[in-house]
Parts: sequence; C-alpha cells; structure tokens
Amino acid sequence: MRIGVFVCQCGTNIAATVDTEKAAAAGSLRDVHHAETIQYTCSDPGQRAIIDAIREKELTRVVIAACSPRMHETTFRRAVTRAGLNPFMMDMVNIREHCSWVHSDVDTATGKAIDLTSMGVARVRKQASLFSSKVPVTNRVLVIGGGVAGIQAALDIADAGLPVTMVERGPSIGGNMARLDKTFPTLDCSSCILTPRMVEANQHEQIDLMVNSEVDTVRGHVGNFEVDIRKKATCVIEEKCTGCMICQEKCPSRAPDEFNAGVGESKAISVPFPQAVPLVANLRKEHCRQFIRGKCGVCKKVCKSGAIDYEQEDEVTTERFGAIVVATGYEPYDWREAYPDYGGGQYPDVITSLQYERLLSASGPTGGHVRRPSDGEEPRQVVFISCVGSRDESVGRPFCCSVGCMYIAKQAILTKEHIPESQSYVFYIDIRAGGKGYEEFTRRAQKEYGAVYLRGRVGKIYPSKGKLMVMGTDTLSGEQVEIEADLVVLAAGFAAAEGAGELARKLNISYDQYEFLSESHPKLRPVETNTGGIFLAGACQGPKDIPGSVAQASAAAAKAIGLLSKGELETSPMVAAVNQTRCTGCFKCRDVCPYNAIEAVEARDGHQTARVVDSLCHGCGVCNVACPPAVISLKGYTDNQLIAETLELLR
Amino acid sequence: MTTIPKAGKKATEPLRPEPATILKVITETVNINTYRVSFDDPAVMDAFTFLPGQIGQLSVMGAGESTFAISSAPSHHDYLEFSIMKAGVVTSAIHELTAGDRIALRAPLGCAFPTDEWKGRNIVLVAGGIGMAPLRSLLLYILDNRGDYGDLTLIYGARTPADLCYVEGRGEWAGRTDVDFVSTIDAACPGWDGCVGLVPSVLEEKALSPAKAVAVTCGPPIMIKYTLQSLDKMGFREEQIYTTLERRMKCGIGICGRCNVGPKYVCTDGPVFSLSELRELPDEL
Amino acid sequence: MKLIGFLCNWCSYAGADMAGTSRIQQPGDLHIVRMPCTGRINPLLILKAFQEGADGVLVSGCHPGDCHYNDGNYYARRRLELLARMLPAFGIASERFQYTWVSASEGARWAQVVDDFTERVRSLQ
Amino acid sequence: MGTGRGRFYRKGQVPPVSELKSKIIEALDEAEFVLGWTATGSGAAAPARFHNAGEAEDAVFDSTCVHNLAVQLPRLKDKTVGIVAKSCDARSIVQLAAEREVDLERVKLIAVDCPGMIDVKSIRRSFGFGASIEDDGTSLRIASAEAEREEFIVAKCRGCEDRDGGAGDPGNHPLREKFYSMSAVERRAFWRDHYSRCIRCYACREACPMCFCRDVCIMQTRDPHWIGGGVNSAEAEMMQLIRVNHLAGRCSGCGECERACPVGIPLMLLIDEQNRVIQEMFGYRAGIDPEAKPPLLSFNIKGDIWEEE
Amino acid sequence: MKASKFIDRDRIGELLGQLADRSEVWAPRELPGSGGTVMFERWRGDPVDFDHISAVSAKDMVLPRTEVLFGFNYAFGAGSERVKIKSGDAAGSSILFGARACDARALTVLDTLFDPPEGEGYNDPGYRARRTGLTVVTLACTSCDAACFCSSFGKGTADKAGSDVILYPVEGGLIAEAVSDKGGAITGLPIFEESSRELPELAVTARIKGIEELEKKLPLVFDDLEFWEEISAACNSCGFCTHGCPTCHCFNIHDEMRGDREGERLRSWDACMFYLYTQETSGYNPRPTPAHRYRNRINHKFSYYPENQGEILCTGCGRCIRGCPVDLDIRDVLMAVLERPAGGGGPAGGVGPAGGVGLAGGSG
Repeated sequence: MRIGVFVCQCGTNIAATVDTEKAAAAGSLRDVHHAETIQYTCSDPGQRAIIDAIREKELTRVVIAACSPRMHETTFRRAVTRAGLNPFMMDMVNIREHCSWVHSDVDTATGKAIDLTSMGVARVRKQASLFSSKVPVTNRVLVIGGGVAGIQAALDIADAGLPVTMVERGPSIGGNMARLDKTFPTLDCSSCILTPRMVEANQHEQIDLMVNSEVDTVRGHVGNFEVDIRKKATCVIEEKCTGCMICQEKCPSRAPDEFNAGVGESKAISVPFPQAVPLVANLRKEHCRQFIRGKCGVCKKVCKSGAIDYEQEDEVTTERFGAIVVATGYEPYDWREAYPDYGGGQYPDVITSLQYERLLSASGPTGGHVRRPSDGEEPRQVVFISCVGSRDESVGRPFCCSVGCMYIAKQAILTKEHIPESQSYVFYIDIRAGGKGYEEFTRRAQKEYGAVYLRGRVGKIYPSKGKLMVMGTDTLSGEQVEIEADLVVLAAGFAAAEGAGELARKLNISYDQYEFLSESHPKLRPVETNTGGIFLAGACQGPKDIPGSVAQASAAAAKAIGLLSKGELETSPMVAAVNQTRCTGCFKCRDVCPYNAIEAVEARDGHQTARVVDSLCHGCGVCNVACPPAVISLKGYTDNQLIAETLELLR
Repeated sequence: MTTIPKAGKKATEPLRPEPATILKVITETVNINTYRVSFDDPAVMDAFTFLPGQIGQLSVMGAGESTFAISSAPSHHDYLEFSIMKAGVVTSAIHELTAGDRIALRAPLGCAFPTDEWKGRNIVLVAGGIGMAPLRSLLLYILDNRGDYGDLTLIYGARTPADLCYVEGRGEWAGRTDVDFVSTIDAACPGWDGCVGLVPSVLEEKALSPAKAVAVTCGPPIMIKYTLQSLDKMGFREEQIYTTLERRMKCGIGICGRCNVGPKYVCTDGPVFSLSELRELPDEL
Repeated sequence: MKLIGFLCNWCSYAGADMAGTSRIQQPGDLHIVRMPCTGRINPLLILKAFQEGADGVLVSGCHPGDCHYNDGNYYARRRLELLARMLPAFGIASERFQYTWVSASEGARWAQVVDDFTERVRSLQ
Repeated sequence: MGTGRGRFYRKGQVPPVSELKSKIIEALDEAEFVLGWTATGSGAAAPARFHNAGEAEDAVFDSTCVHNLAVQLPRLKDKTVGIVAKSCDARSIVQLAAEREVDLERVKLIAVDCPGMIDVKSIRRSFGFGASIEDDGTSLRIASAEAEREEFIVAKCRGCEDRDGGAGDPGNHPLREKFYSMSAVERRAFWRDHYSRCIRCYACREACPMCFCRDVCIMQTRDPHWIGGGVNSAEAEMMQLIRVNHLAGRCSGCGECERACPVGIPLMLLIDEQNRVIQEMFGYRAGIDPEAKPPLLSFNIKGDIWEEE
Repeated sequence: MKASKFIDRDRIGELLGQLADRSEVWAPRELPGSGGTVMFERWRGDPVDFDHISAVSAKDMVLPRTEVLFGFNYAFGAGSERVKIKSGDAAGSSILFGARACDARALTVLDTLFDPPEGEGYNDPGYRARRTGLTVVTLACTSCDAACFCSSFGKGTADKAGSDVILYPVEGGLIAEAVSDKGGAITGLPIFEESSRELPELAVTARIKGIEELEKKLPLVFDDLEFWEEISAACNSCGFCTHGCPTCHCFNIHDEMRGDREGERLRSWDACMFYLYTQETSGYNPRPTPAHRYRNRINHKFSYYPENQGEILCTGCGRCIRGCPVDLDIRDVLMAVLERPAGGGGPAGGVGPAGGVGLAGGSG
C-alpha cells in the first residue's frame, strides 16, 4: 500500500497556526510513501502536484489535509480520478475549519493537525475502491389519480416523450376541480380551464388512460416497479360506448349523483357528468334493478352500440414502470359526526362548500340557479362557517385547510352575483390569504359584495320556522350573534382520499396520522417520498390550492423525467452492503431502514439473508449499527474504518 | 505420510517467521496475484530448500498469517513464489502489498509430493483454478528433472480464459514437446481458440493409460470429485492418485489442533495425501 | 486530554465548519470524526473509545426532526440515551459522555458545546 | 403488560410430574421431540430430548431445572418441537418470536409452574459435586440434611413476579448493594478485577437464548475487528460491553449468562441494570409481547418516556 | 522414597511467604464475589483453598491464556517502512502450589507436544521456559467429588507424574514428599519438620471401565452422526470444557495492532468447540455443527491423541463436568460410545444418567 499525504497551507489560513511541515512529517506514518505541503491544494497547480505525485510515486491512496470536505471533497475526488485512482481512495482531513481557524496556539493546532492527519491515514488504509452500479430502468411512468395534479403530471411527462399510464379510481378524470364552479381569485370558470386539459390527456398519444381502475399490488423498486392494476367491471364496454346517454335517460333506477356531491339525483347507469373524460356511461350495480331484482335489461335494450355487458368482470393487468407519481387528491372532511351542534347532517339546508359549488354551477343540478335543498327557495341570508374540521383540536383536526378562507370569499361574491338582494355572513377564525392576489380578493368580498365577516366560531345551528338559527360569538365585539339563515355553507376541511393509507402501504411509502402521504424532506425533498422513484403531487400530500397542486405536479413530473432520462440509474457507491455468507437473516436492518432498501433473498445454502437494494439506499448507516454481527456495513464508513480512525487517535 | 522427510528448519522458535521482502508482484487474474519473495537474511535464503507440494505461512504483520502452497520451482534458490487469491483478511492485506514491501515467512512446512518414489513413472497433473499453484511447483520440478520421469501430461482448466494463471508459463509449456499440455475453459468464449470443456471430461478424452502412472489433482472440490471418478474409469487405483488438502491452519506444526482430518494433521502429515491414504481417514473432508 | 467527537456530516459537522468560518476559538482537545448520520454511530464505538483511553466522547447530530435521513437521529437518540444511562454501570463517569444536537447554522453554539464539554471533562482529570 | 403472556404462557399448567409426562406425550403428536429435563446421578436435573413416550418416562421437573432450554430453539428453526418452559424461559421464547427467530406455531409449549430454582452451582461448590438435592418447593434437603431453602434460591428467582409466593424487585443480585454503592471509578476497577479471570470460553454468550448470531458473533471475527483475540481483562471487558449492547431491549433476564460463567463473573449486575434502564426509558420489558416493537428498533418522534433534549 | 516432612497447617502462610520471596507463587483461592469460584491465582497472602478443586486447571502456568510471541512495529519514514520484529516475553521461575495430581499429570501430557525430547518434534520456547522454571507442589486428594474420575486411568489421586512435591493432608497439617530435586529444594526448607506420620487414606474416584478401548471404538461410530447429534444435543458449543481442561491445548495465533504502527503477534487459547475454529475463508467449514465439533473433541482426546502420542488426552479431573452449563457429562458420552453398536443403527439413545451406568462408584 502506498499512501500519499498532502498538507494544504491555504495561504496563511492554515499555515499561520499549523506548522504544515510538521503535519506533513506525520507522513512518517506506516505505508506513507510521499508527503508534501502545498500552498493551495485546491488551485490548479496544487491539484497538478497531487496528480503528479500519485503518478510518480505510484500512490494507491491519498490523504489531503486541508479545509472542510464539505468544501472540496468533490474537487479532490475528481483530481485523484484524473490520476487514475478510484475517487474514494482519497480522504480529506479538516485542518482549517476544525483546527487552524479555531485555535490560536501553534503547538495545539499543529499537534491536532498531526493527530487528524494520522487518523485520516488510518482510515484511508481501510478504504476500498467503490463503484456505482447501473440499473436499466423501465421508461414508463404510472400516475395514480386523475385530478388536476395527476393530469398535469401526466401531460408534463408525456410531453417529455415518456409513456404514461394514468389510473383513476372513478369513472372520469377531473377530480374535485371539475366540480368547482369558479376559481379564486380570478373567478375563471373552473371547467373551462380544466376540460381542455382533460381532453388533451385523453387524446395524448403517450398517455394510456385507465378509469374505474385501482392499483392492486406493487412490486419491485425504483426504475423497475411491477404494478397490478385492477379495472373494475362497469358493465359498459368502454370502446363501444359513444356517450350518447340514452341509457341514462331510459334507466328506471334512481341513484345518488356522486359528481354533484349528493345534491341532485342520477340514474344507476349514467355518464358521470356532461364533460366527463372519457365520455362513457357506467353502471352502478348497487342501484341497478337488473342486479337488485335480477330483471330489467332496459339499458341493454336501448344501447344501439351494444356496449352493455352485465357479465363483465374485473380485469387485472400487470405493467412495469420506472417511476410512480401519486396524485390521489383529497376529499372534503365528513363533518357530520364531529359537529352534532351543526345538525350532524340532519338539516338539509346545512351543506358543504363543495355542494354549494354544484348549486352555483351552471352545469349543476339547479342549472346555476341557487336554490336551497329543502324547498327549492332562493336563499336570502347565507351564512358561511369556516374551519369545519380544520384548525379544530376538539375534533382532532388541528391543521389548516389552506383554501377555506379563499373559497368562502369566492362563494360570498358569487352568491351576491347570483342573488343581488342576498346577504352573506362569514364566521371565520383568521383570514388566511397568503397567495398572490388573495388578500385583495377577500377584501373585495367584504367591501364590494358586502359580505359581513364575523370573527368567531358558531356554537349551534337549529331550525326555526323554516329558517336556520345560527348562534355564534363575535369575538371582536364580544357579543353573542344570532343570524336567521336560509342556507348555511360549511367550509369543510381537507381529508385524505379514502384508502390513501392502504395505497401508501402498497407503495411502501409513509403517511401521517391523517393519511396524508409523507414527503421525504419537508424543505428539500418536498415531492419525493422515502421510497425511491415514487413522487407526490397535489393534495394527497396535504391541503393545497390549485396552483400549488399544479406546481407540485410539474415538479413531480420533472423528478420522474429526470430519474428516467438516462435510461439507467446510477446508484450511489456509498451504500450499505451485506456479507451474505455471514448474515443470519434476523432482518433488524430491515426493521430500521428509513428507505425500505433491504430485501430478503435466499442464500446459496437456502437460508434467508438480507440484501441491500443499492438504488434505494441513501447511505445513512442506521442498519449497520442495528446488525448485531455487523455483517451489513456502510461502504466508506465501515466499522473497521471508524475503529481504525478512533484507535489511531488514542494510540 | 510419505517417504519424504520433513523439510525445513529445526526452529528454536517455530512460530516466529523470518523477515522477507516482496521482490515482484505478478497479476494473474482479477483476484489472484503471484508474489515473488525472498528472505532478508542471505544465510536463511541460501540454506532454504523445499520440495513441491510443501507450504508456507505468509505473514503481514498486523493482519496475521495465512497458509499457501509454494508455487515456484524448487530449483530457484534466490526466491520463492506464492499465488494468492484475495478472499479474507490476510489475503486482502497481501493484495495491498507492492514490490519492496516487507512481509514475513515460515516455510517450508508440511510434506511434499513423493517425487522420489515416482521416478520412472508417467505423471498426469490435473489442475483447476488456483489449484494450479502447488502443481506448478511440481511441474517445474519435473521439468527440471525431466529425465527422471516418463510421459508428462498437464490438464489445467478454469472458468474463463481470464481465470487462467501463469500466462508466461503456459506459453512456454505449450511450446515444449516433452510435456503434453492442455489448457481448457468451461464454456466457449470469443478470443479463445483452445480446448473447451470441463477438466474431468478433457481428462477422459486423453484416455491415458494407468500403467506406470501417477495422477495428481488439485482444484475446487467439485472438480476433484469428478476428476477422481474419471481417473477411476480410466483404471487408476487409489494409491496412484494424489492430491493436496486445504484446511484452516494456524501453527503449521501440528499442535494448534484445527487442521486435523481424523488423527492426521494436514499441516504436518499433509497437505499431500494419496487417495488411498485419504480413504483411511474419517469422512470429515 | 483526548476527546473524540462523532459528528453527523449534514448538521453538526457543518455547524463545526461554521464555527471555524466564524473563527470562534475553541479548546484543542476535541478531534472530530465525520459520520454520515448519528444513526451510523455504534454505541460500541464510543465504548471502545473509552476502553482505549479516550477522556471524553461527544456526539452531535441534526436536531430531532431535521435528520438528513429522516429517522437516523431518532434511532440515535434512543441508543445514545441508553448508553449515557449505562456508562456509570460500566464504570465510566457519565460526565465523560455527551450527546447533543447542533444544526449547520449554530456555529456559536457548537463552540459553546465544545467549550463546556472540554471543561467538564477537564474538571474530572 | 402486553398480550403475549396471556396467549402463550399460562401459569400453573403442569404441576405433577405424571401430568408433565402426559403433556410431553401429547406434544409429541406434532413435535419431533420435546426439550425437557431428565434426572441424573449428580444431584440435579440435566437437559434432555424426548422423542417418544418411552423416553418421556424419564422426564422430570423440579427446582434444579434451572437451564433455559429456549437457547436451543433458534438452531431448531426448521423443526416442530415441544419445550418444557418455566415462565422466564417462556419470556425468552416470546422474545425470540418477536424477533422472528422462533415460529410460535412450531413450538409446542409445555408451561410449568416454577417454585423458584435452587442454586445448584453454589450447592455444588459448598457440598461437592454430586451432593443430593431434594426439594419439594417448600423444604430443601441437601446431602440428606435440612437446608434453609430461601438461602439457596437463585438470585433471579427472588425477584420473580411469576414465582409462587415470590415478590420483590427484579434483579436481586447478591452483589447489588455493593455495586450500587460504588463510584464509577470503583466500578471500573471492580469489573477489571472480575474480568481478569475470564477465560473467554463464551459460555455466557452460548447460554444466552438471544445470542443467536453465535457462529458469526463480532466477539470473534476480524472483519469487523471490534475486539482483539487475546484472553485478558481488557478484551473480556469489551466482550461484555458487546454482549450488553446487543442485548439492549431484548434480554428477559433469565440469568443464564451468569449461571453459565464457569469463573463466577457477576454478569447479571450489568444485565439487570440495563433491563432496569430500558424499562425506565421505554416502559418496555422484553419477552412479554411477541408483537411488540423492540425499543431500539423503533422510535417515537415525540412521547418517549424520558425527557427529550 | 525420600524421608517425609511435615508442616503445620498454621505455618502454610509463612511457607508461601518464603516461597514468594524467591519466585511467583500461584495457589488456589476462593475469589470474593464470584459465587464461590476457586481459581489458581498469584498468591498475595490470601488463604489457600485446600478443599475444592479449581474451576479452571492450572495449565496457564505453562500455556498462558494469551502470550506474546513477538512484537513488531512499522518504522517511521515515508517510503522506508520496515517491519521490526522484537522478541516476546521471557518467563521467570514460578511455583504452582496446591495443584492436584490430575493437574500435575496433565503437564507431562503437554510436555509431549510442547517440549518433546530432542528430535521428536518442535520445542516451544515459551512453554519450555515456563515449564523449566516451574515447580509443582501437588496436594494429594483425601476426598473427591462425584465428578472426579482420575482413577479411570489407573493413576491414583496422589500420582506423582508431573509433580515436584506431593502434599498429603493430615490432622493438623500437611505431610510433604519431594518427588524431584526441585521439590527437594522446597521440602528442605527449615520450616518443614521431619516426620514419620502415616500417610492418610487417599480418595478413590469413580472409574470408567474400558476407557482405553475407546481408541479403537471411536472410529467405528465416527460416521454415526445421528448418534453424535443426540449426544451433543444440549451442548451450546461454548468452550468451557476445553478452556477448563488441563490437557486441552488448542490455540489461536493472531495479530493485534495498537494504533496503526505497532502491534503484537499473540498466541491465545482457542477451542475446538468454536465454529470459527475451523471456518475457512471460502465459507466452507469441515466441522459446521456442534455435533461435528463434539465428535472431534471426543475423538481427539480418546482416539487420535492416543493413536499419535500413546496416551489419553484426559486426566479425569472432572472440570468439564462440574463447569458444563448444560450438565453434559463426558463420562456418559464415553459410556454411550462404548455401548453404541459399531456402524450405528439402533435408537440414538441419548445420554444416560450421570454417575450411573458403567461407572464404578468412588469413595471419599
């Protein structure tokens, strides 16, 4: 073994307090065949001197005592690579930030620099050449969820030339945004801006759209996932259905209108909404006479294209993907159980904002005329209550929904526009209007549209003579307020989409107590998950408005595109590795791994052993410590290296 | 086990190695190097003799000692060679060494091939992989004393051409008329125009006569197993077949206990055993 | 005195760099060993350091919740707290060991930690 | 405590020996053999395996059956076996199950009511190897003479909550008071002195049901090289540090390490202390619940019992 | 026979003090806080335990648990590194006081391997130095316990092999008989008085009948792995039986570094019961299970060693029986081997009750 030691003077930054010649003489260590001081190791001549010495003295390992490795480790790794060494055969010792700059006494600083250099030599002696390995990837991305985030991610990825499969659980893509009437703060028509994107997604050559479909199982890992997708039987042959809606017209079985959030009614066989993509009918067996009574067959009879098939069964297909974008969105918090004082759902005229959106929408069940559900009357006094199921510790929902304040303002404005003689009251906790143009928007609702904002929570709602009495406290005036309302709109908070936790378990990603999916790092890795190759977009990760969802979707798309752009994955060489002949298969490593990077494989003698999936390992080394026989070790930070480094100091 | 007396020094400190220096490192394969070493003390080097089949304990101070067959010719009096595969702690340390680095050595240890007994006989050497190391020493010995022996055949196989050691030697042996040398690899591969096939089947194809012959085999266990079957088919009797055993060793002088097969110690009674001797031993190979 | 510090690369090592960049003077007894994460620090390494004569061992990592690897310092916290409580039974004064959390921006705090720890161990000598 | 014991260990299932034998025979329906004890001529019972009804005739259970037979289970992973177990042994089995080293479906447990074990080792040292030990759970006769039973109860049984009539703190080590009264410096000297007689036979490790890495244990490997190969006080100290560290949150305090130690090193002082600390920190006791998450393989972001920094 | 001497029990401390002035004295003592463990320790004035057999044999007087074979260091100077080997420890003279006949006789067994007559093998310098400097003062056994079985070898509990002095405990003191000149130098000390007392009645231990037959019988059951598996089923594969044994002598040779520059090559006790003992780098292990290793241990002691060296590698001290954590009694194993039909077959049978089958009872 031939080790070279280079001690940087860093001008006088180091040399002023560390006698670098002495520190280099610590190059009088075992196997050190070359030692020198260099004025600036990181400079071109400095690097050249290192490279020359490696070549001339046939050095096989190098220790550079200079500044912090956080500063120049990459520089010197590249330099030794140019000299023909493996980049990891270089180790840096920090004698500037940790030594010369923090000690003024020359003897102290020099002694410490010598110790640190010897420790570096002891450590580099145990270093092995490290190589990254390359894994070919599947150039296809799975997008789970067809809301605005999913659509955006799919389009961005597809536009980059990568094939995408978009899986949507419901009968149409569009998600919650398709239900909205207008969007704040611009009051754009929601479906006007969304529908073209939905159509584009459906028609895009690179996008394979699968509605009525769910992810069954996920195997494999980053670059190469294998996913079983279940397409649920809808009794309608998608390719044959023209979306003519004649079946819906003739169907004798009534059913709730899911798209309209329960306000209004639909049929057992129906096209979910007029702008649905794909425009295909689907049959809900639980409401269908054919299935309940075993006799009907009307739709089959009236369908001219023969698209009805009562025998249809679920279909499971298996596809391979290189990356997965999860965009499963949210659903409005089901407030009914938690708020008995608001009637717990007993009063028909206490509705959620999403239901109100449908009443405001021209494509809604009332054709855009605001009519209250109980008697179809136009409401005059409308009360909005914010933070129902948000920011409310008492019901276990402490977080902010981040959009309630905004859409209440929007709905107050729209109410006034629809019914000029109406009066809106808004009960709020705080007004959170942090976006561009948001604050101005809430002001407009008050100033221009006369909405009365009352700060405080509503304590009780009770019916009285065909009206709803809303009792609350105005905490600003300290007075009890009682308002006689025709309609009460609750700004229900965000809840994770149903089954989000289950999906997360299938994907092996983590989620919080509310089943919102967890990003890998709240600041620096906000769209990644802890499982490599799986990215988050939109409200599945936490409450978000539309631009936030779209932005995150594009970010997730960029991550997926970046991941697959080279056609293969280069894994970090400083990952953990298992000595399989000695592994006892206790899997404590797997128990602690934050990245699910450990898998079980069968050793040659048939016993189960652990194996590290290089492409998933981030190199934290938690497993190394958890392994009692230490057969899993973190390359570059092996036990033997750390022991040697420690003992050299204490020798 | 053999008629060859124990070679080696009558050490006053049998566990204390002699300092030695690496003269040259020859890269054989991706994980096998041959190390040419000589004792630092000229008197020790001068007095040093060994016979093929004997072994040495090579030390890297701080890493420890490990046992290797001497792979050079006994006729070289100024150095000896070991071909070493990188596998454990000591061999990894050895693989870090370069020419001029210092090591220490206890050699020779163990018993040699009974080359005196074999005089006048035909010799068949069958080697696989790193198992060529002891047989190379034997081959070179026979070539140095060519007149003492009859026909000489060497079959040397490895998985791929890149796994064959001794590229120089192979060139020379192939060019000689007094040795029938076949090198073979397990499966055809581009750039290899030599013999392809597993060692035992290549051996069988040779159809050598067992009369007046001795077969010596060394290599991976699975190769030895099938080579023995082939030799049996060819009519070789157990006492005509020799091999060398490998065992974890420490003292090399028959005391520390770990290398025994039944009552025999591989380090002192072996490593060379005839098949008939092995058959006498308990089945704990 | 020989003090050894095991620091995670992402927070505390950077915090120590920060102290250096800010030229905050510290006693020279502590020698820093860079670790990827406090989760990589084996309590046995600390015990071995004591066994081989270290006068003190200091461990520092990212504040809980800020781990570069999400969970590493949560595991470390349990391991290190257990070690701290066991040291007296092994016969090592608990003053000789400390674990703490220093972020990349807490250069001054790092210098203070080094000062305090060095003084604490020195007072035992 | 957790649900494990209720599911797995029920107290007082098999008091009389005749019943024990029939339980063993019953277990043999499915089990290849049953791990239990047989009488010997040396005054105390020894571990044995019973393959059939005939062999089961030799089965005994008495207060000399101190061995924790669970130590054998990890190496019998591929077999269905029966095992006669005291409550502390059962805790080891539960902990092995929690670590997936034992499949509870394949272990036929024969739980026995434990009267508190007699310290055979100390009797043999005082009365000679082979001295007869007669004990019915209430009165003890050694070498045919009356003896004070409580005096000869194994230390760990004194504090055992599962022993009939037993009460007190866990970990009633005879040296406990002395140990806790020492300063750290004195303790180091105390240990160095005890460790100086370690012969490095690894009996402590091999007797431990949780040390199932045995063949690849870092006490003996050179890669990684945590510990030198010498037999001396310093290496013995490192050995015990390794052992204690590896047993954190996994040890049920069966005491086999100290019992197995042929040179009488009071290993349970460290083990007891660690078990106490683990309970104090995490409210966790190993071997109670096979579903429980071991404390060092899991974490709480908030809500750990000790004060977070 | 030399004239016998006598020393009053009360003056033994004084005697040891005189001996300790001349050399290191090792004697058995009960260690405080060890649950009554008796071990040989350097005598520093503590009372000697005459009543119990030590937990571990006295073999580390000649084969220390760890000894330095030599030290080395990598010299300073870039590019001019040198391995410098320096010699190991030199041994002084020492006295082993209160050994038993089984301990003393074991030394003669070890001599065969480590210090054989010229030309019959290697002389181990460390062993030779310690052995030459060692005086063995043996205590004859007037009582024994159920684990003792030295009488199996036809040697008494006052067998003189390996001893320099034999002490016989009698009323009020010890009768001392010098066996060698080295011993004579001790019994010649004025603290001893001339004596014509009667020697006490010596203990007779249990016996294994036909222990010599094992050499031929063991090879016949070698392949009967099922038998060995049953026999060793409870064995945890620890190394107490070998480390406590006065005749087991397996060792490991290993290098230990102190820092990066200097280190030592050590020889330490090793045990054939350890998995890693025979583990090869390739991962292959010829003795992978406790059964394989137990079989080798028994064969080595009672077949291989007798075949190679002409004597059984066991002196019947019983330490492996007393100290076994799982109460595995080697005598039961040996009896089972003798009873086992050659070539296997029949039920594996397990180990019978100790102190029973085939053992002639002892007295004392």
